[in-house]
Amino acid sequence: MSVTATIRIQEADFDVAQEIAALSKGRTDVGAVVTFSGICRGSENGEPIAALTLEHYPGMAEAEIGRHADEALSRWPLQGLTIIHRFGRIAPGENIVLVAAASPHRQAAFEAAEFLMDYLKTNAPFWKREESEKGTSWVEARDHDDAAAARWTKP
Amino acid sequence: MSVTATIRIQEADFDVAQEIAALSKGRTDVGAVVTFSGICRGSENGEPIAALTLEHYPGMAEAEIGRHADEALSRWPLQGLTIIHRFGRIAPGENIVLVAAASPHRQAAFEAAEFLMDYLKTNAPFWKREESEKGTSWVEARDHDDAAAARWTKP
Amino acid sequence: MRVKYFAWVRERVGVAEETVEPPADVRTVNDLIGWLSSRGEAYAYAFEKPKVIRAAIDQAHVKPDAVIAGAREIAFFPPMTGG
Amino acid sequence: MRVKYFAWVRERVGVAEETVEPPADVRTVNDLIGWLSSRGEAYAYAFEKPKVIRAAIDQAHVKPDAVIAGAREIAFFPPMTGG
Repeated sequence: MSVTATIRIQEADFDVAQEIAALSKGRTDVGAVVTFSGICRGSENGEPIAALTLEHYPGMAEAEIGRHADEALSRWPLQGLTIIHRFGRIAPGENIVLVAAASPHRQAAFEAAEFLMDYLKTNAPFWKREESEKGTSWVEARDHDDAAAARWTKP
Repeated sequence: MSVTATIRIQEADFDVAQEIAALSKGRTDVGAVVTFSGICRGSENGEPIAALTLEHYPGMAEAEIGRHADEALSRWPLQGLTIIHRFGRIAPGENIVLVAAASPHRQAAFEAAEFLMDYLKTNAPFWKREESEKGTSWVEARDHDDAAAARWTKP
Repeated sequence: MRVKYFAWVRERVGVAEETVEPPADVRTVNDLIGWLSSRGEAYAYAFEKPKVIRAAIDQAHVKPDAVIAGAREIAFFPPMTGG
Repeated sequence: MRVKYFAWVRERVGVAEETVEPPADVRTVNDLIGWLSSRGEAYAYAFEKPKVIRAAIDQAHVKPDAVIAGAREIAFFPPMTGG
Protein backbone atom coordinates (compact mmCIF):
# COMPACT_ATOMS: atom_id res chain seq x y z
CA MET A 1 0.00 0.00 0.00
CA SER A 2 1.45 3.32 -1.04
CA VAL A 3 0.59 6.23 1.23
CA THR A 4 0.86 9.85 0.15
CA ALA A 5 0.96 12.63 2.70
CA THR A 6 -1.47 15.54 2.50
CA ILE A 7 0.49 18.77 2.86
CA ARG A 8 -1.05 22.22 2.83
CA ILE A 9 0.66 25.56 3.41
CA GLN A 10 -2.17 28.03 3.65
CA GLU A 11 -3.28 31.37 5.03
CA ALA A 12 -6.79 30.15 5.91
CA ASP A 13 -7.65 28.43 9.17
CA PHE A 14 -8.42 24.70 9.15
CA ASP A 15 -10.74 22.31 10.94
CA VAL A 16 -8.93 19.64 12.97
CA ALA A 17 -12.03 17.46 13.15
CA GLN A 18 -12.41 17.41 9.38
CA GLU A 19 -8.75 16.45 8.94
CA ILE A 20 -9.02 13.57 11.43
CA ALA A 21 -12.18 12.37 9.72
CA ALA A 22 -10.47 12.48 6.33
CA LEU A 23 -7.75 10.16 7.64
CA SER A 24 -9.97 7.47 9.09
CA LYS A 25 -13.51 7.74 7.75
CA GLY A 26 -14.74 4.88 5.63
CA ARG A 27 -11.83 2.57 6.44
CA THR A 28 -11.41 -0.06 9.13
CA ASP A 29 -7.68 -0.71 9.10
CA VAL A 30 -6.66 2.35 11.14
CA GLY A 31 -6.10 1.55 14.82
CA ALA A 32 -4.63 4.82 16.04
CA VAL A 33 -4.78 8.47 15.05
CA VAL A 34 -2.50 10.95 16.80
CA THR A 35 -2.97 14.64 16.20
CA PHE A 36 -0.91 17.60 17.24
CA SER A 37 -2.51 21.04 17.04
CA GLY A 38 -0.28 24.04 17.58
CA ILE A 39 -2.28 27.05 18.73
CA CYS A 40 -1.32 30.74 18.96
CA ARG A 41 -0.95 31.69 22.62
CA GLY A 42 -2.12 35.03 23.95
CA SER A 43 1.02 35.72 25.93
CA GLU A 44 4.72 34.94 25.81
CA ASN A 45 6.91 35.11 28.92
CA GLY A 46 4.05 36.80 30.74
CA GLU A 47 3.59 39.54 28.17
CA PRO A 48 0.32 39.76 26.21
CA ILE A 49 0.55 39.19 22.48
CA ALA A 50 -1.88 40.73 20.02
CA ALA A 51 -1.03 38.34 17.17
CA LEU A 52 1.65 36.34 15.45
CA THR A 53 2.60 36.88 11.84
CA LEU A 54 4.16 33.92 10.09
CA GLU A 55 6.42 34.51 7.13
CA HIS A 56 7.43 31.55 5.00
CA TYR A 57 9.51 30.67 1.95
CA PRO A 58 6.97 29.61 -0.67
CA GLY A 59 8.13 26.63 -2.66
CA MET A 60 10.86 25.64 -0.21
CA ALA A 61 8.30 25.18 2.58
CA GLU A 62 6.28 22.70 0.52
CA ALA A 63 9.38 20.88 -0.75
CA GLU A 64 11.05 20.61 2.67
CA ILE A 65 7.91 19.49 4.49
CA GLY A 66 7.26 17.02 1.69
CA ARG A 67 10.72 15.51 2.10
CA HIS A 68 10.20 15.10 5.85
CA ALA A 69 6.73 13.65 5.37
CA ASP A 70 8.25 11.08 3.00
CA GLU A 71 10.90 10.30 5.60
CA ALA A 72 8.19 9.74 8.23
CA LEU A 73 6.27 7.47 5.82
CA SER A 74 9.40 5.40 5.27
CA ARG A 75 10.35 5.18 8.96
CA TRP A 76 6.95 4.32 10.47
CA PRO A 77 4.07 2.13 9.26
CA LEU A 78 1.64 4.97 8.60
CA GLN A 79 -1.68 4.71 6.79
CA GLY A 80 -2.25 8.42 6.48
CA LEU A 81 -0.41 11.64 7.26
CA THR A 82 -1.67 15.21 7.12
CA ILE A 83 0.45 18.30 7.70
CA ILE A 84 -1.04 21.79 7.56
CA HIS A 85 0.95 24.93 8.35
CA ARG A 86 -0.57 28.38 8.21
CA PHE A 87 1.15 31.64 7.30
CA GLY A 88 0.09 35.27 7.64
CA ARG A 89 -1.44 36.95 10.67
CA ILE A 90 -2.77 34.59 13.36
CA ALA A 91 -4.66 35.74 16.45
CA PRO A 92 -4.38 34.14 19.91
CA GLY A 93 -6.49 30.99 20.13
CA GLU A 94 -6.23 30.29 16.40
CA ASN A 95 -4.57 27.22 14.90
CA ILE A 96 -1.03 27.52 13.57
CA VAL A 97 -0.13 23.97 12.62
CA LEU A 98 -1.57 20.47 12.48
CA VAL A 99 0.13 17.12 12.21
CA ALA A 100 -2.14 14.07 12.10
CA ALA A 101 -0.81 10.53 11.70
CA ALA A 102 -2.82 7.34 11.29
CA SER A 103 -1.35 3.90 11.89
CA PRO A 104 -2.35 0.40 12.94
CA HIS A 105 -0.11 0.96 16.01
CA ARG A 106 -0.12 3.74 18.54
CA GLN A 107 3.65 4.04 18.99
CA ALA A 108 4.20 4.62 15.29
CA ALA A 109 1.54 7.33 15.18
CA PHE A 110 2.97 9.09 18.25
CA GLU A 111 6.57 8.94 17.03
CA ALA A 112 5.80 10.13 13.51
CA ALA A 113 3.81 13.11 14.85
CA GLU A 114 6.60 14.05 17.28
CA PHE A 115 9.27 13.68 14.60
CA LEU A 116 7.39 15.99 12.24
CA MET A 117 6.66 18.58 14.94
CA ASP A 118 10.32 18.65 16.01
CA TYR A 119 11.26 19.14 12.38
CA LEU A 120 8.69 21.89 11.76
CA LYS A 121 9.87 23.79 14.85
CA THR A 122 13.50 23.88 13.75
CA ASN A 123 13.98 23.40 10.03
CA ALA A 124 10.85 24.25 8.11
CA PRO A 125 11.30 27.70 6.52
CA PHE A 126 8.83 29.67 8.63
CA TRP A 127 9.51 32.65 10.84
CA LYS A 128 7.26 34.01 13.56
CA ARG A 129 6.93 37.67 14.42
CA GLU A 130 5.09 38.69 17.58
CA GLU A 131 2.94 41.77 17.92
CA SER A 132 2.65 43.19 21.42
CA GLU A 133 2.11 46.58 23.02
CA LYS A 134 5.86 47.15 22.79
CA GLY A 135 5.79 46.72 19.02
CA THR A 136 6.77 43.77 16.88
CA SER A 137 9.70 41.42 17.27
CA TRP A 138 10.95 38.23 15.62
CA VAL A 139 10.67 35.14 17.77
CA GLU A 140 14.09 33.69 18.54
CA ALA A 141 14.92 30.06 17.86
CA ARG A 142 15.27 27.97 20.99
CA ASP A 143 18.12 25.58 21.71
CA HIS A 144 15.84 22.97 23.21
CA ASP A 145 13.90 22.77 19.95
CA ASP A 146 17.17 21.97 18.16
CA ALA A 147 17.92 19.31 20.76
CA ALA A 148 14.47 17.79 20.28
CA ALA A 149 14.96 17.66 16.51
CA ALA A 150 18.41 16.07 16.88
CA ARG A 151 16.81 13.04 18.60
CA TRP A 152 15.67 11.76 15.22
CA THR A 153 18.98 11.91 13.37
CA LYS A 154 20.08 8.47 12.32
CA PRO A 155 23.60 7.57 13.48
CA MET B 1 -4.27 27.09 38.37
CA SER B 2 -5.85 23.81 39.34
CA VAL B 3 -6.71 21.51 36.45
CA THR B 4 -9.24 18.70 36.72
CA ALA B 5 -9.29 15.90 34.20
CA THR B 6 -12.49 15.02 32.37
CA ILE B 7 -12.96 11.24 32.55
CA ARG B 8 -15.83 9.38 30.97
CA ILE B 9 -16.41 5.63 30.82
CA GLN B 10 -19.34 5.22 28.50
CA GLU B 11 -21.10 2.90 26.08
CA ALA B 12 -21.96 5.69 23.63
CA ASP B 13 -19.62 6.87 20.90
CA PHE B 14 -17.95 10.28 21.25
CA ASP B 15 -16.94 13.12 18.97
CA VAL B 16 -13.19 13.79 18.95
CA ALA B 17 -13.67 17.25 17.48
CA GLN B 18 -16.02 18.29 20.24
CA GLU B 19 -13.59 17.08 22.90
CA ILE B 20 -10.68 19.00 21.36
CA ALA B 21 -12.84 22.10 21.13
CA ALA B 22 -13.85 21.76 24.79
CA LEU B 23 -10.18 21.79 25.79
CA SER B 24 -9.11 24.89 23.92
CA LYS B 25 -12.14 26.96 22.89
CA GLY B 26 -12.44 30.37 24.45
CA ARG B 27 -8.97 30.39 25.97
CA THR B 28 -5.69 31.70 24.61
CA ASP B 29 -3.14 30.09 26.91
CA VAL B 30 -3.09 26.66 25.26
CA GLY B 31 -0.19 26.22 22.85
CA ALA B 32 -0.50 22.54 22.04
CA VAL B 33 -3.22 19.91 21.98
CA VAL B 34 -2.26 16.28 21.40
CA THR B 35 -4.99 13.72 20.84
CA PHE B 36 -4.85 9.98 20.60
CA SER B 37 -7.86 8.19 19.14
CA GLY B 38 -7.93 4.43 19.37
CA ILE B 39 -10.15 2.92 16.71
CA CYS B 40 -11.56 -0.59 16.34
CA ARG B 41 -9.77 -2.32 13.46
CA GLY B 42 -11.58 -4.60 11.06
CA SER B 43 -8.97 -7.34 11.16
CA GLU B 44 -6.42 -8.77 13.54
CA ASN B 45 -3.44 -10.81 12.34
CA GLY B 46 -5.02 -10.92 8.90
CA GLU B 47 -8.34 -12.32 10.12
CA PRO B 48 -11.52 -10.25 9.71
CA ILE B 49 -13.22 -9.12 12.91
CA ALA B 50 -16.94 -8.47 13.13
CA ALA B 51 -16.74 -6.47 16.36
CA LEU B 52 -15.02 -6.02 19.69
CA THR B 53 -16.85 -6.24 22.97
CA LEU B 54 -15.24 -4.39 25.86
CA GLU B 55 -15.95 -5.51 29.39
CA HIS B 56 -14.89 -3.28 32.26
CA TYR B 57 -14.92 -3.11 36.03
CA PRO B 58 -17.31 -0.28 36.88
CA GLY B 59 -16.08 1.84 39.73
CA MET B 60 -12.52 0.59 39.56
CA ALA B 61 -12.15 1.80 35.97
CA GLU B 62 -13.12 5.36 36.93
CA ALA B 63 -10.99 5.30 40.09
CA GLU B 64 -7.90 3.87 38.41
CA ILE B 65 -8.06 6.15 35.39
CA GLY B 66 -8.65 9.07 37.74
CA ARG B 67 -5.51 8.24 39.69
CA HIS B 68 -3.43 8.05 36.53
CA ALA B 69 -4.94 11.28 35.21
CA ASP B 70 -3.93 12.96 38.47
CA GLU B 71 -0.43 11.55 38.12
CA ALA B 72 -0.21 12.97 34.58
CA LEU B 73 -1.43 16.36 35.83
CA SER B 74 1.27 16.35 38.50
CA ARG B 75 4.07 15.23 36.16
CA TRP B 76 3.42 17.52 33.20
CA PRO B 77 2.27 21.15 32.95
CA LEU B 78 -1.15 20.40 31.50
CA GLN B 79 -4.01 22.85 31.08
CA GLY B 80 -6.61 20.29 30.23
CA LEU B 81 -6.92 16.53 30.02
CA THR B 82 -9.76 14.41 28.66
CA ILE B 83 -9.93 10.64 28.80
CA ILE B 84 -12.86 8.73 27.34
CA HIS B 85 -13.04 4.95 27.22
CA ARG B 86 -15.97 3.09 25.74
CA PHE B 87 -17.33 -0.28 26.78
CA GLY B 88 -19.83 -2.67 25.17
CA ARG B 89 -19.92 -3.73 21.55
CA ILE B 90 -17.83 -1.67 19.13
CA ALA B 91 -17.81 -2.17 15.37
CA PRO B 92 -14.75 -1.78 13.13
CA GLY B 93 -14.07 1.88 12.37
CA GLU B 94 -15.66 3.07 15.60
CA ASN B 95 -13.81 4.88 18.38
CA ILE B 96 -12.67 2.91 21.43
CA VAL B 97 -10.66 5.42 23.41
CA LEU B 98 -9.61 9.06 23.40
CA VAL B 99 -6.86 10.82 25.29
CA ALA B 100 -6.53 14.56 24.70
CA ALA B 101 -3.95 16.70 26.49
CA ALA B 102 -3.57 20.48 26.32
CA SER B 103 -0.41 22.27 27.40
CA PRO B 104 1.57 25.40 26.70
CA HIS B 105 4.35 23.08 25.45
CA ARG B 106 4.24 20.33 22.88
CA GLN B 107 6.55 17.88 24.61
CA ALA B 108 4.39 17.84 27.75
CA ALA B 109 1.24 17.21 25.74
CA PHE B 110 2.86 14.37 23.78
CA GLU B 111 4.36 12.70 26.83
CA ALA B 112 1.20 12.91 28.94
CA ALA B 113 -0.89 11.39 26.13
CA GLU B 114 1.62 8.56 25.62
CA PHE B 115 1.86 7.88 29.35
CA LEU B 116 -1.91 7.61 29.66
CA MET B 117 -2.28 5.39 26.59
CA ASP B 118 0.47 3.05 27.81
CA TYR B 119 -1.34 2.88 31.14
CA LEU B 120 -4.77 2.28 29.59
CA LYS B 121 -3.38 -0.55 27.44
CA THR B 122 -1.92 -2.46 30.38
CA ASN B 123 -3.51 -1.55 33.70
CA ALA B 124 -6.96 -0.06 33.24
CA PRO B 125 -9.56 -2.73 34.07
CA PHE B 126 -10.92 -3.32 30.57
CA TRP B 127 -10.94 -6.57 28.61
CA LYS B 128 -11.46 -6.94 24.87
CA ARG B 129 -13.25 -9.86 23.27
CA GLU B 130 -13.09 -10.30 19.50
CA GLU B 131 -15.91 -11.62 17.38
CA SER B 132 -14.86 -13.29 14.16
CA GLU B 133 -16.15 -16.02 11.89
CA LYS B 134 -14.40 -18.56 14.13
CA GLY B 135 -16.39 -17.40 17.15
CA THR B 136 -15.39 -15.13 20.00
CA SER B 137 -12.12 -15.02 21.86
CA TRP B 138 -10.54 -12.84 24.53
CA VAL B 139 -7.69 -10.65 23.31
CA GLU B 140 -4.40 -11.61 24.97
CA ALA B 141 -2.26 -9.03 26.71
CA ARG B 142 0.94 -8.23 24.84
CA ASP B 143 4.39 -8.08 26.39
CA HIS B 144 5.40 -5.03 24.41
CA ASP B 145 2.51 -3.09 25.91
CA ASP B 146 3.85 -3.92 29.38
CA ALA B 147 7.30 -2.79 28.30
CA ALA B 148 5.86 0.49 27.00
CA ALA B 149 4.06 1.10 30.28
CA ALA B 150 7.20 0.33 32.30
CA ARG B 151 8.98 3.31 30.64
CA TRP B 152 7.07 5.66 32.91
CA THR B 153 7.87 4.05 36.26
CA LYS B 154 9.89 6.36 38.43
CA PRO B 155 13.13 4.81 39.71
CA MET C 1 -16.87 -10.63 51.42
CA ARG C 2 -17.99 -9.91 47.86
CA VAL C 3 -15.98 -11.51 45.06
CA LYS C 4 -16.18 -10.36 41.44
CA TYR C 5 -14.90 -12.04 38.32
CA PHE C 6 -14.22 -10.48 34.94
CA ALA C 7 -13.60 -11.57 31.35
CA TRP C 8 -12.64 -15.25 30.93
CA VAL C 9 -12.30 -15.74 34.69
CA ARG C 10 -15.97 -14.77 34.94
CA GLU C 11 -16.90 -17.04 32.05
CA ARG C 12 -15.08 -20.00 33.60
CA VAL C 13 -16.42 -19.48 37.12
CA GLY C 14 -19.89 -19.03 35.67
CA VAL C 15 -20.96 -16.08 37.82
CA ALA C 16 -20.01 -12.41 37.75
CA GLU C 17 -20.29 -11.83 41.48
CA GLU C 18 -20.90 -13.76 44.69
CA THR C 19 -20.54 -13.45 48.44
CA VAL C 20 -18.20 -15.87 50.14
CA GLU C 21 -17.10 -16.55 53.70
CA PRO C 22 -13.70 -18.20 53.59
CA PRO C 23 -12.29 -19.75 56.78
CA ALA C 24 -9.95 -17.71 58.98
CA ASP C 25 -6.78 -19.38 57.68
CA VAL C 26 -7.40 -17.87 54.24
CA ARG C 27 -5.30 -14.75 54.81
CA THR C 28 -3.94 -13.61 51.43
CA VAL C 29 -5.18 -13.23 47.88
CA ASN C 30 -3.21 -16.35 47.03
CA ASP C 31 -4.86 -18.27 49.87
CA LEU C 32 -8.24 -17.15 48.56
CA ILE C 33 -7.40 -18.39 45.06
CA GLY C 34 -6.48 -21.76 46.57
CA TRP C 35 -9.65 -21.92 48.61
CA LEU C 36 -11.88 -20.89 45.69
CA SER C 37 -10.18 -23.50 43.46
CA SER C 38 -11.21 -26.19 45.93
CA ARG C 39 -14.87 -25.27 45.56
CA GLY C 40 -15.44 -27.10 42.30
CA GLU C 41 -14.35 -27.80 38.78
CA ALA C 42 -15.43 -24.43 37.37
CA TYR C 43 -13.25 -22.63 39.94
CA ALA C 44 -10.35 -25.02 39.47
CA TYR C 45 -10.51 -24.30 35.72
CA ALA C 46 -10.72 -20.53 36.20
CA PHE C 47 -7.69 -20.51 38.50
CA GLU C 48 -5.70 -23.31 36.87
CA LYS C 49 -2.83 -20.91 36.13
CA PRO C 50 -2.76 -18.67 39.22
CA LYS C 51 0.22 -16.65 37.91
CA VAL C 52 -1.90 -15.30 35.07
CA ILE C 53 -4.66 -14.08 37.39
CA ARG C 54 -4.70 -10.45 38.52
CA ALA C 55 -6.51 -9.30 41.64
CA ALA C 56 -7.91 -6.09 43.10
CA ILE C 57 -9.01 -5.39 46.66
CA ASP C 58 -11.61 -2.68 47.02
CA GLN C 59 -10.96 -1.63 43.42
CA ALA C 60 -7.19 -1.24 43.66
CA HIS C 61 -4.64 -3.62 42.10
CA VAL C 62 -2.89 -5.86 44.64
CA LYS C 63 -0.20 -8.56 44.59
CA PRO C 64 -0.96 -12.23 45.38
CA ASP C 65 0.51 -11.87 48.87
CA ALA C 66 -1.85 -9.00 49.81
CA VAL C 67 -3.78 -9.62 53.02
CA ILE C 68 -7.53 -9.82 52.51
CA ALA C 69 -8.63 -9.02 56.06
CA GLY C 70 -11.07 -6.11 56.05
CA ALA C 71 -11.67 -6.25 52.30
CA ARG C 72 -15.23 -5.51 51.19
CA GLU C 73 -14.72 -6.48 47.55
CA ILE C 74 -12.14 -8.69 45.90
CA ALA C 75 -11.95 -9.07 42.14
CA PHE C 76 -10.15 -11.59 39.93
CA PHE C 77 -9.46 -11.07 36.23
CA PRO C 78 -6.98 -11.80 33.42
CA PRO C 79 -4.33 -9.29 32.31
CA MET C 80 -6.05 -6.16 31.09
CA THR C 81 -6.41 -5.32 27.41
CA GLY C 82 -8.02 -1.88 27.29
CA GLY C 83 -7.02 1.20 25.35
CA MET D 1 21.50 34.73 -9.73
CA ARG D 2 18.41 35.51 -7.72
CA VAL D 3 18.86 36.20 -4.00
CA LYS D 4 15.98 36.10 -1.51
CA TYR D 5 15.88 37.33 2.06
CA PHE D 6 13.44 36.37 4.79
CA ALA D 7 12.34 37.62 8.23
CA TRP D 8 14.74 40.08 9.86
CA VAL D 9 17.40 39.52 7.19
CA ARG D 10 14.83 40.78 4.68
CA GLU D 11 13.91 43.72 6.91
CA ARG D 12 17.55 44.74 7.36
CA VAL D 13 18.51 44.39 3.70
CA GLY D 14 15.37 46.30 2.74
CA VAL D 15 14.32 44.11 -0.18
CA ALA D 16 12.77 40.64 -0.35
CA GLU D 17 14.46 39.62 -3.58
CA GLU D 18 17.01 40.86 -6.05
CA THR D 19 19.22 39.67 -8.88
CA VAL D 20 22.96 39.93 -8.35
CA GLU D 21 26.05 39.15 -10.42
CA PRO D 22 28.91 38.52 -8.02
CA PRO D 23 32.48 38.34 -9.43
CA ALA D 24 33.98 34.95 -10.25
CA ASP D 25 36.03 34.72 -7.05
CA VAL D 26 32.81 34.54 -4.99
CA ARG D 27 32.60 30.75 -4.90
CA THR D 28 30.80 29.74 -1.70
CA VAL D 29 27.80 30.84 0.33
CA ASN D 30 30.24 32.38 2.79
CA ASP D 31 32.00 34.29 0.00
CA LEU D 32 28.61 35.58 -1.15
CA ILE D 33 27.77 36.78 2.38
CA GLY D 34 31.09 38.64 2.44
CA TRP D 35 30.51 40.18 -0.98
CA LEU D 36 26.92 41.21 -0.16
CA SER D 37 28.10 42.75 3.14
CA SER D 38 30.45 45.01 1.16
CA ARG D 39 27.56 46.44 -0.87
CA GLY D 40 26.36 48.88 1.78
CA GLU D 41 25.38 49.50 5.36
CA ALA D 42 22.04 47.69 5.13
CA TYR D 43 23.77 44.51 3.94
CA ALA D 44 26.56 44.86 6.49
CA TYR D 45 23.88 45.14 9.21
CA ALA D 46 21.91 42.14 7.93
CA PHE D 47 25.01 39.94 7.83
CA GLU D 48 26.83 41.36 10.86
CA LYS D 49 26.72 37.95 12.58
CA PRO D 50 27.28 35.53 9.70
CA LYS D 51 27.13 32.50 12.01
CA VAL D 52 23.49 33.19 12.76
CA ILE D 53 22.51 33.31 9.09
CA ARG D 54 21.09 30.21 7.41
CA ALA D 55 21.20 29.71 3.67
CA ALA D 56 19.41 27.66 1.03
CA ILE D 57 20.42 27.01 -2.56
CA ASP D 58 17.54 26.25 -4.92
CA GLN D 59 15.26 25.74 -1.92
CA ALA D 60 17.40 23.24 -0.02
CA HIS D 61 19.34 24.01 3.18
CA VAL D 62 23.11 24.32 2.65
CA LYS D 63 26.20 24.95 4.80
CA PRO D 64 28.27 28.13 4.50
CA ASP D 65 30.96 26.33 2.49
CA ALA D 66 28.50 25.19 -0.18
CA VAL D 67 29.57 26.16 -3.71
CA ILE D 68 27.16 28.56 -5.42
CA ALA D 69 28.13 27.82 -9.04
CA GLY D 70 25.03 26.89 -11.01
CA ALA D 71 22.58 28.10 -8.37
CA ARG D 72 19.45 29.74 -9.70
CA GLU D 73 18.18 30.97 -6.32
CA ILE D 74 20.01 31.58 -3.06
CA ALA D 75 18.13 32.52 0.11
CA PHE D 76 19.33 33.95 3.40
CA PHE D 77 17.32 33.87 6.62
CA PRO D 78 17.57 33.63 10.41
CA PRO D 79 17.08 30.33 12.28
CA MET D 80 13.58 29.04 11.60
CA THR D 81 10.76 29.32 14.11
CA GLY D 82 7.81 27.53 12.57
CA GLY D 83 5.57 24.91 14.06
